[in-house]
Amino acid sequence: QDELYIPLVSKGFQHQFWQAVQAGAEQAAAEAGVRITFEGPDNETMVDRQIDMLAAALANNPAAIGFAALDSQAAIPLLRQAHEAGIPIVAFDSGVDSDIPVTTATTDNRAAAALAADKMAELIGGAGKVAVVAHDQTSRTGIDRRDGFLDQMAANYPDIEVVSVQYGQGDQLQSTEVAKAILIANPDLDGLFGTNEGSAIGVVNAVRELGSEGVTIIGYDSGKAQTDAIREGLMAGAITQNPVGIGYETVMAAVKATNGETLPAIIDTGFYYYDQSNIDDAEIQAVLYD
Amino acid sequence: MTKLVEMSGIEKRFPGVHALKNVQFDLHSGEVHALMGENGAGKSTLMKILSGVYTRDGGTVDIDGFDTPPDSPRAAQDMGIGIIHQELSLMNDLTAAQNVFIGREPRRSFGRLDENALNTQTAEIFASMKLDMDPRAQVGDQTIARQQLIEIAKALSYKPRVLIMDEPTAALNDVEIAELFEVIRRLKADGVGIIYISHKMDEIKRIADRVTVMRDGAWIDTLDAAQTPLAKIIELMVGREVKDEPPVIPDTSGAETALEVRGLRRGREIHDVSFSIKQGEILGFAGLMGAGRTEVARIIFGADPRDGGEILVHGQPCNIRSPYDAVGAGIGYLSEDRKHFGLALDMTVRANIAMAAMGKFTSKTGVLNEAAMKQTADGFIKQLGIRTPSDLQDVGLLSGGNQQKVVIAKWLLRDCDILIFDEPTRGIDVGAKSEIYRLLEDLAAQGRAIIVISSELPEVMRLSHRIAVMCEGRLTGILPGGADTTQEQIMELATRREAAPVGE
Amino acid sequence: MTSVTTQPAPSRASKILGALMHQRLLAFASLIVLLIVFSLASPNFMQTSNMIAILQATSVNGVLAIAATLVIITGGIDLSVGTMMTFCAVMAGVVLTKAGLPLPLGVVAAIGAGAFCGLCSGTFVAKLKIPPFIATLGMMLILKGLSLVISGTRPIYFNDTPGFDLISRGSLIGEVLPFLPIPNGVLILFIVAGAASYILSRTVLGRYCFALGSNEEAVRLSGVNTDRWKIAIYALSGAIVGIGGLLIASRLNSAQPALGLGYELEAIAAVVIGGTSLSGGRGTIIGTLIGALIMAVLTNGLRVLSVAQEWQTVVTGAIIILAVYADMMRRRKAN
Amino acid sequence: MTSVTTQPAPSRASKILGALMHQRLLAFASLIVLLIVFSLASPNFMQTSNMIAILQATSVNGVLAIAATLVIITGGIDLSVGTMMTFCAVMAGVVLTKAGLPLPLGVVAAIGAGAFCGLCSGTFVAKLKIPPFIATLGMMLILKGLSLVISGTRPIYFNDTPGFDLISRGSLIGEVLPFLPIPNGVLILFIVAGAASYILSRTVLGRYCFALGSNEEAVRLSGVNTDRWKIAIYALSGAIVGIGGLLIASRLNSAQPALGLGYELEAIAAVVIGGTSLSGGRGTIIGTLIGALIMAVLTNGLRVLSVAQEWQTVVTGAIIILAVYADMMRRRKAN
Ligand SMILES: Nc1ncnc2c1ncn2[C@@H]1O[C@H](COP(=O)(O)OP(=O)(O)OP(=O)(O)O)[C@@H](O)[C@H]1O
Ligand SMILES: Nc1ncnc2c1ncn2[C@@H]1O[C@H](COP(=O)(O)OP(=O)(O)OP(=O)(O)O)[C@@H](O)[C@H]1O
Ligand SMILES: O[C@@H]1[C@@H](O)[C@H](O)OC[C@H]1O
Ligand SMILES: [Mg+2]
Ligand SMILES: [Mg+2]
Repeated sequence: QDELYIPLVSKGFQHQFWQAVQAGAEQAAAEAGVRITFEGPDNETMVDRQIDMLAAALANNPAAIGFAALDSQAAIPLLRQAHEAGIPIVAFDSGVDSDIPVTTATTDNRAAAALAADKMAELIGGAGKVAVVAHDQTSRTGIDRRDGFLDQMAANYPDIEVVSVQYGQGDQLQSTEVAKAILIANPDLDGLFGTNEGSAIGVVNAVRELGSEGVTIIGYDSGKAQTDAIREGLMAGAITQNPVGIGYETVMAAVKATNGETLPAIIDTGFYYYDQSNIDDAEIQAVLYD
Repeated sequence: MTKLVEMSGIEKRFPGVHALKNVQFDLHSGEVHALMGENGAGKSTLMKILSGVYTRDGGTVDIDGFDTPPDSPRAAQDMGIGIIHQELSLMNDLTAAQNVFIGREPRRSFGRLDENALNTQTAEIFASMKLDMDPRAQVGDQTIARQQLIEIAKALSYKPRVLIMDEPTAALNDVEIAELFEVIRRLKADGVGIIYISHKMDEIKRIADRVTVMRDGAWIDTLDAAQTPLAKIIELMVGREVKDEPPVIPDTSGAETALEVRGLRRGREIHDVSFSIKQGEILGFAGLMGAGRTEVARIIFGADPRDGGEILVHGQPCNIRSPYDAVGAGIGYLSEDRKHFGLALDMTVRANIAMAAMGKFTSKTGVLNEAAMKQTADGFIKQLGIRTPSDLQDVGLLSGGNQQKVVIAKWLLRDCDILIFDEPTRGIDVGAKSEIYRLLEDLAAQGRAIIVISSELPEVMRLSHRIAVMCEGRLTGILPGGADTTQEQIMELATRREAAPVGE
Repeated sequence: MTSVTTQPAPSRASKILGALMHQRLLAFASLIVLLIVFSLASPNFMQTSNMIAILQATSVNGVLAIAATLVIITGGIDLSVGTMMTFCAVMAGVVLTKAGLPLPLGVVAAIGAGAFCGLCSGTFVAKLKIPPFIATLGMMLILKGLSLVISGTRPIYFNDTPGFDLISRGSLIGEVLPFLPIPNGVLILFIVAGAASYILSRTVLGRYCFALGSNEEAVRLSGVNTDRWKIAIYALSGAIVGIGGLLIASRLNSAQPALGLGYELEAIAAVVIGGTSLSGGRGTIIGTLIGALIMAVLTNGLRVLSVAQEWQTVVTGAIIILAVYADMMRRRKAN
Repeated sequence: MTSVTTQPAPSRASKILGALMHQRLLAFASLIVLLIVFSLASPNFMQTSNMIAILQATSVNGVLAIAATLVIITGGIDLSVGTMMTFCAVMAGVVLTKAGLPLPLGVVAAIGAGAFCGLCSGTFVAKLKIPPFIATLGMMLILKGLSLVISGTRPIYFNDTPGFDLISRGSLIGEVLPFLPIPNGVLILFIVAGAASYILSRTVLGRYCFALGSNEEAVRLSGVNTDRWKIAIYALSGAIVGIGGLLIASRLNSAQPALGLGYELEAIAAVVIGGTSLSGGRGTIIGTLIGALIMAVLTNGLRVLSVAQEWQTVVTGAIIILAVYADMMRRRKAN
């Protein structure tokens, strides 16, 4: 029992994104010689299930906890309990509205989605109709990416009209059907933004199945289907975060916290826009996963 | 004597069936008015109209003291009309007492139940019927006969002015029937009017004051019971004279043994039952309610597991562990409970008849030959006089007796070497009964071994070449068939509580 | 089929207790086995704090499962318990946070909203003769959507309603017995269970639950207004779901409008693991409680053991099948 | 209760067609009404490309619903169709991508895996007497976990199996009739529907499906080996789920191991909307197809109209209830 135990409670575990976070975390764990576990609920609505996971994590007397809150307020009593027990909390992915976490390793999703909007505007020539296939209506990342994109469009591109925002739960098949319906309802659509891996692939599938032409697709995250689509030219480009980095930094920060080191309030793990031109750059390759 | 009920010009149609045509019926207080007719004549339908289950398509119903006829079961109850339905309609998961008082539970404040009152009051009713049953007993665990008695208790608990009994004794034994008649006499004396439906002809003479005969949905005649000979009633019902001659008992001493059972045991129900039956023989099983005849049959058929004993078919030991094994060994079993164990009620007549003999209609690739199935079904419909608009009618929509005929057809078609019939004529009219007796005799004549379990002693005596009698899970004796064996001899064995050496 | 397990013994408390001991002790078996196995496997499992965490994790699902039990005993099914719970939480949020009314009114709003939703489902089933599966599937979707509409697709926080979080998180017991800090949520679960059990075994409403599930037509032919009773049962079930809504809202100190989908299956699973038959007519609240506890212990135990999450799922599936199989065997033997 | 709709007409093709026309035309009513309403509401709705999109959206759910129909007619339920579909897709992935075997073996692997899973569920239900709800709930979880384990929690792509995506996306019909580019996925759906319909109405297996659902004990006491038939039906249903797995894998050109949860409810909903009774004994494949189409049209139509997501859900719930209500009315009138 000498080995430090650091459980990570995330927002999910089946998505490739979370698998990449887990991979980064495991890498750090190996380097630092600590034991980690990685867990998350089936989908991002299950706030109370995540709380149960946090409670089970606390039961195992951890040295520190990594936590990606589905709802930051809901978890506060448990976080307080951990705090009182002297267990440091490292927030990752999205922050927690509280001063309990010693640091937060995250992507600025709003800024990232705004970048996607800029790229979209550039590619369709600053005017036209676009639509969004988002992964979730209520989760933090879903809201931030949707609003980051919409706000940027509204603020800077008056000639671009966002004709529809619909949600496919990040499920590839559902997102495909959603994107198809949008394409059919808007035959003159110029661009589609998919806010995570499943949504982006759904958009690609829809365009492929309908044989639509002249639609600029911007995605989010990576994964083989998405990188393939970019190489093929079907997808113009995508935002990628640095999930491996998020996982890695989270565990490293947790280890430091147990050693009493002070940490910066935010560890920005960054995001990148990638397309055919830079997809093979080392810097980009390092943050892609498939 | 007040006139409690007056129905006239009653009409009722179902899809494809004109069930009631201009029917009339009336009932006085303090009388037992028997309603007779073949299976499917419309008796139950008429009674369902009177008790608010069905709405009539035409005609008038006058209930003494009320302006309008009942339009729901509840309304009928409020008018003092109680009914014991032909098909049991109990809640199997509830206790006897809970069933009896459903809808009228003794309550305390805030909808709380007074379970004690419920049980005591039920116990009182049971006692008045001389029925020995725990009010807390689960209904689903009871035999059909005992469920029937619970239904009767339920109807009595309403203290009705008009009591409709639709084949209350179909599942009962002589002893219980006698008790029931005692209850009926008391009710009569209290001025209750009773409508009595039964296919057991002798009962009419015993309790009916008047008899109304129906045929094909029409009223035929209303007669004084005491003054009309049974033969006349039967003729009015069937439209022809029914002759039923007891057969000559064949000599099967030289025949091969078809089935032998040795030392059959199961839990506390069945103890050391041994008997054998030869090809061409009809072995009747008599006994009081709960004697264990059904249980023996179910064990032989593999429907229930056995704790001990051997079953030999044609001299070969046979390890029967499921009905599938039994049928494979050439044993068929017609259950006493057609609704639960005999029929798929929402399937067609055709599908039900073919159910046990599907192999006959299946090609190598598993495709069904519907044409052949239809032909077969039509054949049985004709032979057994099953009253149905077509072989594609759902069995659940047939009258009770006609449903029973479908089950019989199913087993006739399967053509087993050894056939066990448990209450085969339950709810079957006189005319069809003699047809079924004839069929059973034909089967025996073809060399099949037939076991008939029946609560009707005359039926057992009429059919059996030998009569096995059971009491409390033991086989207490086997008597020869024919005119020499008396009811008293059978009853003596049926009540012999100690195991006696089996004389064979 | 055993009769004894399905209908609670009808007489005095001692008798009930005796019967429980006798019949349910063995049904507890799977639960006990799980507890022992996990205790042996991890020293951290059998801590007071973890036991309390398990109980608390049971509270919401347990309350929903109790609500579902009532409907299932009538032979119906309720797919809407999950999203109805959320809807009730949102209604409490509207009353307390948006309208700023006092706490008791929020409680009334949640329970009332549940009762009303149940009334609607019940009416669809009883009067319009829509199969319960469809009626409650429709309700599930309608309520899911309405929760989002009413809340404006964002959580409603109860920060301005002091004491709201104590409904589930406070500990009345802990104030009296400091060594037993059982949260109120758990207390409420047991109170609801006790009340539901009482209603099922001792009142007319309970009687008709079983009767309807056993043979609805027979009940109708006995002159009972089956429609009215059925609607009442669905409404009661809805009110209990409303309590579940309060519990989850209090636990999360917010009404999360997107939550709830998938909770119905878990609730129904607890009911069926607890021995209630989906074809109606038989069932007990205590069984449902045990079913909910089995699920919570399983989930928590596998987590405490740090079993990889994909294997957690496999093991949970296998153990659910095994637990029910063991229960079937026990009952068959008992006969 | 009507008898006519439940048991497929047993004689010649023309008769069947006649009966279909007669009985089902009206059941189509809700579907037709929906189509008309959406066409009027949006000019983009009634395009060939959108009709094909709707059909394609029906294909996976339709196939799963057909599989579920068989089990539901026996009086069972199958909660595992969604994750079993995924499991079959993963098995195809293992055979084709990881082992690099030729395409037909991948097809066999998916269908075989489904049949095997069905066989397991069927055995749990028939031999171990575990209620179908629990047996298939357990299978649902087991298969969900196993899909993740086997795939290593990552999608398996079929890029190295040329032609795999054509299973669902290619169009054999389109090659012959260029103006009718109906994707193979839809063709497969209709072939599966035709085959299942034939099996149900014309073969012993189908007959026992209905018989088991109608009165299993009576069938057993007719000397039928009910266990064996039940297992066979679950296995057949599983094999059909395997086809569903192929369809979705081909459409996504990958096996997504995390997909599948929630698909079971949608499939069962299609079955029940299509008039199959959850208590068994009655049901038709054509009804299920219509049910699946109603759901797909509804979803697609509301999306084409760009109705806000939360209202989409509300409207879907309400229309499901309404459609079934209309169908109940029609049937009651028909009697
Ligand atoms: N709900 C129904 N739908 C269609 N046909 C029906 C229905 N109920 C009864 N019938 C038909 O009406 C006729 C009369 O049936 P009824 O049950 O009244 O006969 P019964 O005289 O009681 O016969 P039994 O002696 O066999 O009980 C029968 O042909 C029966 O098939
Ligand atoms: N009066 C009773 N009291 C208790 N148990 C009974 C009674 N009657 C039947 N049983 C139950 O049924 C078992 C045997 O009944 P079974 O149905 O085999 O008898 P049966 O001779 O066919 O009589 P029945 O005329 O009722 O069909 C008994 O061992 C018992 O379990
Ligand atoms: O895929 C999503 C990922 O991109 C985001 O960062 O977190 C939520 C996930 O669903
Ligand atoms: Mg009758
Ligand atoms: Mg008997």
